Amino acid sequence: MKVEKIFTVQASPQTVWDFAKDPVRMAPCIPGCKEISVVDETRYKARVAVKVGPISAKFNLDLEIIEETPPVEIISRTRGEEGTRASILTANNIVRLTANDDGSTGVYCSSESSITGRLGKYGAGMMMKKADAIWEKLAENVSRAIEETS
Amino acid sequence: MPDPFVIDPGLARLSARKFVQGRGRYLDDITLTGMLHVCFVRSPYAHAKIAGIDTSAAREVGGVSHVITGRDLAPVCRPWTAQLTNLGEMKTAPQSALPVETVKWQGEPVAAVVASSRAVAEDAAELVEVDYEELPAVVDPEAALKPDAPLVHPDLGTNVAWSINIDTGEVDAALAGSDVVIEKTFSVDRQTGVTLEPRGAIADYDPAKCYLTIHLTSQVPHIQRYIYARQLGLNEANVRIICPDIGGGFGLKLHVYSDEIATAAISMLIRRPVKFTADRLESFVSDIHARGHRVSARIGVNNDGKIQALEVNDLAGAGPFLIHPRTSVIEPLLVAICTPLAYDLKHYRAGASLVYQNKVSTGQYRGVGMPVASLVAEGLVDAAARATGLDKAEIRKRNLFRDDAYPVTGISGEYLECLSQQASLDKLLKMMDYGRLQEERDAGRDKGIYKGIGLATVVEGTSPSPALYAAGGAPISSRDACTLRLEAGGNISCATGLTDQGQGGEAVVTQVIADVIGIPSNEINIVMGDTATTPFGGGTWASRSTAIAGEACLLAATEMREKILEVAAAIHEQPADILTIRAGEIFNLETNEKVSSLAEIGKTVHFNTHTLPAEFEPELIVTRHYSQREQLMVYANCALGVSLEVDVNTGLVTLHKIWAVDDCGRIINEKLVVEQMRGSIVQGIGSSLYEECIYDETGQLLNGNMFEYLLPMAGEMPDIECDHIETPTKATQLGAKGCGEAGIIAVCGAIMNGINDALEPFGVEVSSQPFTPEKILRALGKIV
Amino acid sequence: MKPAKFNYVRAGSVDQVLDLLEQPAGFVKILAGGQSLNPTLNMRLSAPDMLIDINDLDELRGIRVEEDRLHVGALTRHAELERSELVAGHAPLLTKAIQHVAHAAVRNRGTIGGNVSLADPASELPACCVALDASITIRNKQGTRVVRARDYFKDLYETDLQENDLMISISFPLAGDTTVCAFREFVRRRGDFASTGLVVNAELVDGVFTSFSPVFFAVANTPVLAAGVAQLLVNRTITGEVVEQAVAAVDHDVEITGDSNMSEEMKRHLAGHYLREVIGELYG
Amino acid sequence: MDKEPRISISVTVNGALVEAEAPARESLADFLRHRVGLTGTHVGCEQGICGACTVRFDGRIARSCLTLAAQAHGHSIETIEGVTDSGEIADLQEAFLRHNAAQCGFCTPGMLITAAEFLNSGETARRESIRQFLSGNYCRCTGYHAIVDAIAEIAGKKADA
Repeated sequence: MKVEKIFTVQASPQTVWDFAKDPVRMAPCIPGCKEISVVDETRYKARVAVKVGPISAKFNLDLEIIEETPPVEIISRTRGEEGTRASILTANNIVRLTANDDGSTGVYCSSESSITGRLGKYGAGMMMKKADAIWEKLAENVSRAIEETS
Repeated sequence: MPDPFVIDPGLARLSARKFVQGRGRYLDDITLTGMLHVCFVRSPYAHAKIAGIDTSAAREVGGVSHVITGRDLAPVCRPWTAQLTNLGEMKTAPQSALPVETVKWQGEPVAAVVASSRAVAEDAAELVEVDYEELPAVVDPEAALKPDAPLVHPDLGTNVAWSINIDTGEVDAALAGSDVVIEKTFSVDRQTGVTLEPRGAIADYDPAKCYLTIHLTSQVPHIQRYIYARQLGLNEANVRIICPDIGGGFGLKLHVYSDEIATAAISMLIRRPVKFTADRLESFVSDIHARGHRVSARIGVNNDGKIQALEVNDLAGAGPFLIHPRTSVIEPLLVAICTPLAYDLKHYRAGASLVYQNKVSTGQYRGVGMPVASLVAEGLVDAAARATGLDKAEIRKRNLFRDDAYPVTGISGEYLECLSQQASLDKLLKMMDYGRLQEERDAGRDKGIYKGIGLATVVEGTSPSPALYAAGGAPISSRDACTLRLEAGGNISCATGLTDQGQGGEAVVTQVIADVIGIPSNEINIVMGDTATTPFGGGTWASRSTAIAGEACLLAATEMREKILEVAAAIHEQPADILTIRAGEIFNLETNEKVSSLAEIGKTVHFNTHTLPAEFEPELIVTRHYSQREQLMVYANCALGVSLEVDVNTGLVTLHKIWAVDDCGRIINEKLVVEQMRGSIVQGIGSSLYEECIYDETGQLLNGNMFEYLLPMAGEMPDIECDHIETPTKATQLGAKGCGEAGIIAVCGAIMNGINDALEPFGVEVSSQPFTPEKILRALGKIV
Repeated sequence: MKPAKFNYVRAGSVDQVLDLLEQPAGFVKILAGGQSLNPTLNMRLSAPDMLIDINDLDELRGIRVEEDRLHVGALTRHAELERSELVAGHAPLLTKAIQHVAHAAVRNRGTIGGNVSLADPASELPACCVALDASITIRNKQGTRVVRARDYFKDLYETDLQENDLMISISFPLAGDTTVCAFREFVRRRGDFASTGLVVNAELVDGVFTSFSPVFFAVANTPVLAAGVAQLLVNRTITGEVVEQAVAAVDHDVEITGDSNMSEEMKRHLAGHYLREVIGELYG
Repeated sequence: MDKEPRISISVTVNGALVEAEAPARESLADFLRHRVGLTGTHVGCEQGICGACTVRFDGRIARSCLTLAAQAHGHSIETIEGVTDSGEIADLQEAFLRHNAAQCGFCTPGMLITAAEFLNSGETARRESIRQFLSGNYCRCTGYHAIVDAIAEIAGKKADA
């Protein structure tokens, strides 16, 4: 499933870029994120819990940056196992920043994700619907966090 | 043989009494002392390399005894390869109980946890860490054929497992000369059998005796024993397969399943009894799937309705392995052979291909290819009727073989010995009150009520000969057997190779034996499903129980009767040929006086041999085998009609009523025949309206659970009225043909035709099964 | 398909439940009828640390009329609603809808509170609560609050209920002589979850709708009250043209999204079709 | 959670008191089958869909796969074994046999217990209402027709009586 979001942050692309690259500041913005840790320059680990109605899932995610062009574009891949190891989530993500004339930054995110395993059967429909909400919330949190600190 | 040969038709199924009391004994009801439970770790990927398996955390869980991988099982269980050499070249690859290097479908078992309970085994299974490297998956059959497609088996160099071509007559010329040529494509989605009881195995290896006992949910114990012994390196005599009561088979429980044979291998490895019962989520990704066809077809017809030529091309999916030992090619083979089977035509061409995919393997499920063949044929015939303006019953009458034409050889080479297609259709139309239904349909259209009538006339292949499988080298027995023993009390013990998953085979053989010998049916006990106590037989598949095992029972009972009379003759010094047996008692036919009884014979033979003549040592035990070798299959026929209504606003189809007239030869027990028909019709309704295995592009089964995979429920099912014509086969004395599959074969095409009949005022059609509301609304242009 | 391990507490009082919810020992779930929760436990889609079984709490049970409202305890089972003459008399929409909830064996165990707590978008009762303008009484250690159903359903499986909350009861305004209602849902088999549904509660006075509450369900993340549709129909002479305007307004009122069971286009088509049918049925 | 939480259960099964300790997570179906030894209750899906595990809970039908054994504490459960031994559904069982309404037998106990509730419900025994009441109990072998016939016959006899 593909989720796309476009939003504007009242800050420069560089500010947004620096924020996005800082796991300590990003973590609180990701809904359900319990922890982000840095493995090396291009790899991160995150623990994310998602609850949708009767379903609760905890993912241990590996995020790898495939390609980056500061401060314009990050292409990354997320792959991770659900806490009980019965399901696997993979997502290919693109984040693109464009400088607006008024000094703000246009942010475009897209994420193409799939869930396999047990959640991929009964729960996939619910989880996918939730994915859109998670991105929406993430966008909102990031905008607010940057705007509050800048 | 008594004359006349009357078999008590009203006999209730004695064995069903335990079922209504909840006293059936199914696999999961059995607990052995010291038994542990197996839970399999299954691949979440459709195709991936196994880079490593870490079982350490799982082993730490309290209650876990072993965690087993493919490497552990490899020394115990040899890989197997499904192959039939008589059906052209098959490219086929070996399959292991647990894979070592790659997984090839989502749901393939990768490791096994053995623990004190299923719950604990599941706890630990979640901790088994398999390091997968995902590989590109082959999902769609068309995509599998592309030159750059990833290969399911790189060693084979192709995804094409098998193909066949049939070309008889002058198809191109006949099409060119036809008044009308109609071209259509049909698609039939994958479905699965969903036996209400999931599959399973309890294996108990005794290392002291090198003896392996397996309780198995199988329709074919003797065949399974041969294969299990071969793969596990044991003598066949040291393997005992016991099939307890089985909660539905439908072909699904014929095959060798990797999780089941792994369970047997695990018991040998750890020297403990172990139980594996698939849960419902596992069933959907490990039971065989069936169907999954894309057929393009052409029919040439003249204005008088006579079919001139037929051409079909079928593309079907096999999954990653040809299912053992029957292979997955029989579905497309039967599409190629059976599409024209009901009709008298001179020019026919068929092509069928089977391709590998990273989805669950396909295999024999009720009807095997024939429901697809019939859907195509009946869809084309209805299209021809529309094109020529002929009534849909009339066009069939003009093209079905005449009832006095038999024996004939069908266009695809099948020997059809004696069918009653015309008489069955006539009887059906009367039952349905066809004319009145047409009037009602026409009258409704003006009021916005869209009713439809669907017909199908089909020929069903039953009771195959060894030429189908065994001739190709597969260890599949087409024989069956009956051993009869007269006990000291005068009652009869019967052991047969047949198994009963609910069809009522036990009742049928009881009736045959009772009738032939002349003994009340409650004095006969039947043992089946245990290789240690029954004679070698093929088991239950391809609608063969009554025809094959029934005949073996008839032969054995005939001989047993003769032997009993011989003893009676010796005791009472009367000629055997003037004696007869009625209700367990022996009479002199001339004086009509009672001479003896089975009880007396039993007592004399087993205890009082001193009263017999000195040289006479009677053996009151008889075994007789029978295999049908006259014809590839014994063909039966069926005419089926559907009355339905399409709600053109919601796309919902309401089935009002279904009628069927079948000819399964001699009927032994009408109630059993009728409910076999109805049961298979309802399974066909599932195929038609509800069931589909929905996969995404990565090979994930999206609806593999009972919430989302829809099955027919009582509320939407119509009443189904059945009648018969009896044309006994000459292949056997009993004269019975199979009857368990005609319904599912006929009803799919009839429902499609009924829907298209209802949609006729709109000039639109559907041809993609299942015929869902959404497809119907799209055809109507209500949604785009 | 066995659940993961959990602790189980059979609650003896509402206060005990509220206490337990205040000091959560990890992920806690309340077990009422269990007809939705237990399948997810069996499939290990949900692995709570603790279940609090509230089935013994008789104070959460019962159907009664008080202060011009019909009060239904959260632990009231579907089968009790189905058979209740009070419900049939005062909230006939519920009686109509409840027969479509699953099957008899499930209705014997499932509860209205469990159903409305879960807030499955394809479920019938949440839509009825919105159409009937029900009020939901929720309690936690800090106190009791009453939330209108129209404010309660927040998002996909998200409601006003917080982790320390327990639903106590749901109350409905009493139907009057002029109250009319209708129920439609698309299911391929009786008892299945709906793929598109519409419930309407309305007042019809002298051939004019004085109020009209159409609630679509199984088309979006929550049941949706189509206010624009209602506005077009209230206090108007209903003509074919008005009906079509109302149907056209559905799109504006409801952000329909497809799901694994049904495409967005088909949901939109059915929503319009059912609205047409329901207006016809109620208007006569 | 390392240790398996267990719970004491005291439940009346087919009229007799059963006292046992079981894991908190054990379903009533597994409890009846493997702890009490009443295997007539079958498990077909563990998702509450197929109806094979239907039992009576305080006199009304319920899915034993969607009920925890712990929830049955202090309550009364009846299974196919109980209603067989009491003779309560003997006429229905005979009708099932007469009409060949049981094939593989796996759905049959759940079907019979559901049918008994229908017969006790006072609903009119039209074929459609029987079919609707049976929705929720899958049968994969029969075409449902014989099952409906059997129930209709008994309902007819009850109405005449």
